[in-house]
Amino acid sequence: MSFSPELHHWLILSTILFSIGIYGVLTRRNAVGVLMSVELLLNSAAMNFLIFNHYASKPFIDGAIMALFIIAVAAAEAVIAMALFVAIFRSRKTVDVTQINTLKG
Amino acid sequence: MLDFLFGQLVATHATFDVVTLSDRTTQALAEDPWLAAGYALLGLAGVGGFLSLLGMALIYVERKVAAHFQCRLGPMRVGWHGMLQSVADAIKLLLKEDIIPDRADRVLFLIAPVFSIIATTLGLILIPMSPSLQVVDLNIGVIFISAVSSFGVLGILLAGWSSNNKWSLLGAMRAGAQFISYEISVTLSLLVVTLFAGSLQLSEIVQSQQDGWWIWRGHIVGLVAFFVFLIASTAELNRPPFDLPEAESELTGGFHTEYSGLRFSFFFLAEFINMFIASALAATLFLGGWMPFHIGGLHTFNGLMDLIPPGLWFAGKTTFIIFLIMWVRWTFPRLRVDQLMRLEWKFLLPVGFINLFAAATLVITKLYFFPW
Amino acid sequence: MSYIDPKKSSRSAIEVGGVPVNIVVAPRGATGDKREGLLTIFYKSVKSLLTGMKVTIGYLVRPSTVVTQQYPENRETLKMFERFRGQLRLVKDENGYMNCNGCDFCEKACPNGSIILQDRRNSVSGKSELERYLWRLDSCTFCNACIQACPHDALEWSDGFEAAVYDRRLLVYTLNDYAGPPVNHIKRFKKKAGTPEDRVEELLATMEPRHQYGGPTPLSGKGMPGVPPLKTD
Amino acid sequence: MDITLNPADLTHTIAFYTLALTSIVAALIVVTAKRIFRAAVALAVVLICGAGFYILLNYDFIAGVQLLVYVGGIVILIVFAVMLTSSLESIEEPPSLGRKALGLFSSLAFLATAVIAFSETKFPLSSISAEQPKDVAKAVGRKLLDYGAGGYVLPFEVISLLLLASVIGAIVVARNPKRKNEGSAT
Repeated sequence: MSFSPELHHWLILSTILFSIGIYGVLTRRNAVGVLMSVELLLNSAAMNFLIFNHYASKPFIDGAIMALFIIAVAAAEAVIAMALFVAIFRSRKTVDVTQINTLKG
Repeated sequence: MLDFLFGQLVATHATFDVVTLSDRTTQALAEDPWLAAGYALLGLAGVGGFLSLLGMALIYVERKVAAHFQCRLGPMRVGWHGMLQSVADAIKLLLKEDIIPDRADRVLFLIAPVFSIIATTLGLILIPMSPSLQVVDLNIGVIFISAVSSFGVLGILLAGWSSNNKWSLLGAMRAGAQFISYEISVTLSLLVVTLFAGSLQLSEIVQSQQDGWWIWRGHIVGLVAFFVFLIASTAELNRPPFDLPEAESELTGGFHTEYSGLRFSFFFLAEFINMFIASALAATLFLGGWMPFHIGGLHTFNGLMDLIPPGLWFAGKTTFIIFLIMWVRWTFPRLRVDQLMRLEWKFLLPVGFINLFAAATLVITKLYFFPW
Repeated sequence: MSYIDPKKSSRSAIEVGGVPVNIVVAPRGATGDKREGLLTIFYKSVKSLLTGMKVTIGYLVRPSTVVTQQYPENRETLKMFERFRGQLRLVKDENGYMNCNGCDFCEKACPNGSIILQDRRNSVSGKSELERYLWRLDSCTFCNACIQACPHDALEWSDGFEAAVYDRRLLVYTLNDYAGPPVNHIKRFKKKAGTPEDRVEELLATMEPRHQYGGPTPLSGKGMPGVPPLKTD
Repeated sequence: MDITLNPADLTHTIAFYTLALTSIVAALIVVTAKRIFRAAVALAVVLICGAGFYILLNYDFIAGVQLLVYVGGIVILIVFAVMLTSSLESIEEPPSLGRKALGLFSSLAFLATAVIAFSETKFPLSSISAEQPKDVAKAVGRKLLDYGAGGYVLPFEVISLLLLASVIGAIVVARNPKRKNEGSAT
């Protein structure tokens, strides 16, 4: 057994980060916290693209481009989410996701 | 005959081969890890020493220049013409009590200055000061330098938040808004030079200016990019006339109101070294860095210019831009917040985009001065 | 050039404390100027910025504009300005005789009671004259009222600004060097008496020396260590 | 145990494990910290470690972009959102036990499934002799603007549209509707 990082080391690392993100999405009460957990998910997904690019298709660069796209999408998402939080906070004075349930029937 | 002589001189004197400290470290790593560690340690010590010495020198220069702009003399007591005033101030700051506010968020309060100083150090190690004086030469240098500068503002935001003080918070929010806005303009004008040089590596950008600096090879476009860069990076540095985050008449010091002693000196040092980095970057990208003043084709003239060592060229250009920034600081009054934002979003941003477009056209049509 | 276009401005009236007040609101941009184009604004702003920078660099390159005084070093050559109000002082002529005859005008003019003046009657001439002129620097605001009030031009400002002391009581000065007749008494005495020189001598003999800190102190308290005790009478 | 003593490899391994440990600890802080601002700082640390991973994988351009966009943009935006919506004293209540259990179960289930899937799958690894493009930035740029087969110019344009739309949308959403009346009054 070798300790130097191989493909499965990398994959396990990104999976751990992803599952931590899942935990955060499900348990966080603060909406900004949920957004941060989503960023964790996106980050580990981008990492996975790069890992597979590095180990499975080294001469090509498509995985890196996917990572770039993920970063761009994450930026767009963060902008929208922040605008929503500010708007919600202005009307509700809270960003606790368990209390923002006006749409619930 | 003369031309030949200087041609020889150029060949012997100006062999611009780039050997950075990190290259040496990587080379040594393959042979002897201890040597590599030694090099790394040397680099760290060098950067640390350079950082503090440069900071003190800049503070002294700033005080002197400010004084003479305002019909004063500035520090005159400690040492000849107050040369050792910064040393005395540094010792005083080191000996002062380190105060942490009672209701502050201790952890964040303590790490905020560290963020700032680390960002500054990371920026400093990328600057090519002469062919052989550059600690790291990354091939994504331009992107990296604008990326690490954002750590600094993260430190400012941390400091403002964790101080638990309304002025600090306001200052930090202003700093964040200002930084995010002006970062766009800085990046746009960096992209112009990247387009011209065809590389993100700082040493290659310097090499590409062998026949003429980009500020005048890229004629109007280069000039506009240079001025946009100067204005936007002055705003990013939180220096007057854009010093709203620490506007002392409104916020009593902004984000560093609650800091004292060593931690305050970290912020202070980071601010001054950031000014050096911005100036050095402007010199490197637009004024040719350590590259002497060359006019393509004129070998005699170029040979004469090569007699001045490249380190001196770099120092001269950087000093000039630092002086320019100080000059602006002690001339203009502070902007209002809405004026600041209007300047960026309604003036600098459109100008930057149009300029980038013009630069792309210029690169495709090869309409530089001296296109060879 | 009309500054406010009366047709475009809105008028209204409000009542403030029973008094009607007309309010005219000038419309925006109604100052009679044309709205400027973008390039004009750009040109003007750049020009004004450059003008400012020219002014400041002018100061930088001319060291003669520096106004800072290197104070303790240039103590010998330092000259204060003509109108500088350092400390109050009694005017003296070349013989050392003062103009003040103790008429009390300055004491009455002083808005915060910084001047305390005691007079006495001269035994030879029978005229009133100055016994002791006390001036409290600690409560003086340098308002110049005493000098304006003086009918004999007996007071003036000196340029001595080094008034720092360790004890507040040392800021109470006796301004007169001697208690005795002012210079115009002496002159008049000479003229009137005509011959006897010894009478003038007699008049001058009534002078008593006074010390700078020799007066009664209005502040209570014992002497502080290291400070010589004030003589009070 | 077979730790290869090639110094370059050794530093690589040490860097990997250090970064992995740091990023996992920081990620745990992100999802559990009671003070939301500390979570934001921990998120910054995770993302910086991510840039470190990309450098270990030889994608330094992507690492630079990660630092520039994620740390320089998104984290600062998040910090802004935190500053606008909470104060230093506000401490988040811990989630209820049921919610915690649900979260823990889902994440562990995902972890287990994924790890089992990894160990079962045989990935078609590229040969050792395969070489990465020398200048990643250049290769990415060429590929992004390539409109032939395998080019990404259409997604690239779509992404730029998405960013534009999100910027405009954010302004529309975050604008204070009351401001309009005030504006006409003055």
